[in-house]
Amino acid sequence: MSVLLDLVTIVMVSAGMVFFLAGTVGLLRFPDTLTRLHALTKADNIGLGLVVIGLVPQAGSLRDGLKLLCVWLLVLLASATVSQLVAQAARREGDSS
Amino acid sequence: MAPGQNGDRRAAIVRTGLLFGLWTILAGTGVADLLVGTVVAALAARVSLNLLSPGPHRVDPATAARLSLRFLLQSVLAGLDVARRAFDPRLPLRPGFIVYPTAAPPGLFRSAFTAFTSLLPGTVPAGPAPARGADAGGIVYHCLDVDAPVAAQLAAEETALAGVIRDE
Amino acid sequence: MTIVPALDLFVAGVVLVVAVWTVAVRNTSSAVVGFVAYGLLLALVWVRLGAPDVALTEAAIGSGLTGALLIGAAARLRAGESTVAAERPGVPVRLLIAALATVVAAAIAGVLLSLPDPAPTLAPEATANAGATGLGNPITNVLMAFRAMDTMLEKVVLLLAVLGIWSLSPDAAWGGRPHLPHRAEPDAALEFLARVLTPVGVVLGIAVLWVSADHPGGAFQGATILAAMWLLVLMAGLGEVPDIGRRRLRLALVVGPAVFLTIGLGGLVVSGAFLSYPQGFAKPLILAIEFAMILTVATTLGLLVAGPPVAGPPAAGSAAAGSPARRAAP
Amino acid sequence: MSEVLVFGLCAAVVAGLGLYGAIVDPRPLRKILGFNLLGSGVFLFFGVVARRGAAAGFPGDPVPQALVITGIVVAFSATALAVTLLLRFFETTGSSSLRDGAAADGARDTAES
Repeated sequence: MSVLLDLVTIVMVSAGMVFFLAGTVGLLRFPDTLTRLHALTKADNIGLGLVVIGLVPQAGSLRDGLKLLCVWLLVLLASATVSQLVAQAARREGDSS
Repeated sequence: MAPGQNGDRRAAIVRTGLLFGLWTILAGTGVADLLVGTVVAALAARVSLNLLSPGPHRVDPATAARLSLRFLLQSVLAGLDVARRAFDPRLPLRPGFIVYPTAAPPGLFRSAFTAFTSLLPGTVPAGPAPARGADAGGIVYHCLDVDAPVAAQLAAEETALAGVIRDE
Repeated sequence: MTIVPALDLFVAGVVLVVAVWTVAVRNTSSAVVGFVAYGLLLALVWVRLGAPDVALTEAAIGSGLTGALLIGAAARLRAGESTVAAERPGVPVRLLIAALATVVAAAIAGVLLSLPDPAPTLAPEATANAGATGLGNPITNVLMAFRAMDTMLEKVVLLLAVLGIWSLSPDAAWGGRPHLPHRAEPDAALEFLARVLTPVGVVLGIAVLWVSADHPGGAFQGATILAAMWLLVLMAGLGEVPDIGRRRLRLALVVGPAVFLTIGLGGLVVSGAFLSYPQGFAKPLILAIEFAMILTVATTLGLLVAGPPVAGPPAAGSAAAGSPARRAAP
Repeated sequence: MSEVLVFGLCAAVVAGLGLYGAIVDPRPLRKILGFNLLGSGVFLFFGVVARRGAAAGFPGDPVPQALVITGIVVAFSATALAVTLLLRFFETTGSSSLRDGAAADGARDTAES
C-alpha cells in the first residue's frame, strides 16, 4: 500500500515539476509581459496542484492533507487576482507608449 | 423585509460554518480548539458579512461542485496548452486583445467571472473596456491565440457560472 | 556529495545572487522586488536551519510587509532619483569601501570558523523548564516566559515607532487620518480579493497564534497576516484608516502592553517576581497576553505601513466613515 | 552539519554586501535596503549559531531563534520609521539627496519652479 502511495507521489510531483518547467521555459521564451503572464499563471497553477495532490498521500493525517489543499486554493485565488492586476498594468503601459 | 432577514441569517450561518471548518483544519479539533474556533468563526463571519453583504446573490452548492470539476479539467487544459506552446520550437503564439461583451454589471458576479476565466486556457482578463465606444461595458481579454474561438468559450463559462451564482 | 547538501549550496547561491542584484540594480523599485525575493528565499534557509517559526516571521514581516512599505516609498521617490544616484563616489572610494565590506564579511566568516565546539546551547535548559508553562513550542516558551521582558519591551518599541511616525505629521494633520501612499485606484479584481480573502485571513491569522502554543507560529506572524488583511481592505478602497485621535484605535494600540504589564505586575504580587506566572496558570495567562498582543501588533504594523496622518481630523458629525469596511456590497 | 558552514558563509557575504550598499549608494532608500540586508545577514548568523546548538531533541537552540524573531520585528519598525523620515525629508526639501547643501538646492529648485 505504502509503495503504491509513494508511486502516486512520485508520479504526481514529477508531473507538477514538468509544468513548473514549462512555466519557466515560457517565462524565458515568450515575447512580452502579457504572454509571459499566461505561461506563469496557467502552468504554475496546475503544477502546484499536481505537487499538492502528490503530497497528500504523504501527509500524516486527513487534516494535514486538507491544509495542503487550502494552500493550493489560496494560491489560485491570489494568482487569479494578481494576473488580472499585472495584465491591467501591462495593458495601460502598452496604451501609453 | 422578512425574506431578506432570512437570507441574511442563512448567509451568516453558512459562512460561520465554512470558516469554522477552515479553523478545524488549521487548529485542530480538541475541546479548547473548538471553543475558541466558534468565537473566531463568528468574528470572521461578521467581517465577511461587512465586506460582502448577502445581497440578492445565492450560491447553489450542487452546481458549484459540478463547476469545480469543470474548472479542474479546464485548468489542466490551460496548463497543457501553455506547456505545449512553451516547448514547441516554433513558439506558436498569436497574442492579442479581444473584448468580450458581457451583460453582467460590475459586481460580485462579474468579479467572480473574471477571476474564474483568468485561470482558463488562453485568456487573461486585462480590465474593463474603455467606457465610451462600441465596446463599453465589455471586458478586455488578452489571448495567446486571437484566432481561437475565445468569445464562444467565455460565453459558455459565463452560462456555467451563472448557474452557480445567480440573482434571486 | 548527497543531494541535500547540494540543494543547500544551490539555495545559498541563489540567495547570494539575489542579494547582489538587490544592491547592484540601478532602479530602486527593482531593488525592492529583489529584496522581497531575497526574503522569501531566506525563509527557505530558515527552514533548513530548523527554525520554522523564524521562517514564518521572515516571510511575513521581513519580506512581505517590508516590501509593501518600501515599494510605496520607491514609487514616491522616483522623481529626482537619477540626480541623487549620480552622487555615487568615485572608483577609488568604492574600492576602499568594498575592501572594508570584505574585511567585515571575512571577520564574520572567521568568527563562524572559530566558534567553540561543542557549541554552547540553552536547548537543554529550555527542555528542562518547558514543564513549567505546559507549552510545547520552545520558541513560544522563550518569547513568552523565559525572556518575556524582551517581548514586552519589543511591543513598546513598536509603539514608539508608531509615535515617531505620527510625530512627523504636519501640524495641521495631527489627529487626522493617514492615507496609504500607494493605495491602488479602485479595482474590481482587488476588491473581489479583499471581500473574499479577508475573512479567511482573519481565521488564518488567529489560528497561527492559537497553534503556536505547541507548533510553529506565534502572535507576530498571526498579527502580520491580520495586518495584511487590513491593508488589503484599505488598498481595495473598502475602508479608511481611522483618525489617529480615535479612542478605539488608541485603545487597540495599548491593550497588548497593558495586559502584559498587568499580568507581569500580578506575578510580582503572587509569585514574587515580575512576569513570573503562578504555577499551573502559565498557559492561560500566556494565551491571554498573546490575544491582547495580536490586536495591538496587527494595528501597529498596519499603522507603520500607513504612515503619518496627512489630512486634518474631520469636522464633528462625519466621524462614521472611520469604521472599516462599511460600504454596500455590489 | 554542512548547512552550518554553507549558510554561515552566506550570512557573512550578505552582511558584507549590505554594508557595501549602505555606504556606497547615495540614495537614502537604497541605504535603508542595504541596512536591512546587513541586519538580515546578522540574523542569519544567529540562526547558524542556533543551529549549532541543536540539542535535547530540538533542531536548534530556541533562545537565539526567539531573539531573531524579536529582531526582525524591531528591524521592521525601524525601517518604517526611517522610510517615513525620508519621505518627510523629500516632501520638505524636494530632494532625497543627503549631500551638504543639496537640501537647500532642492528647496530653491522647488521654490523657483
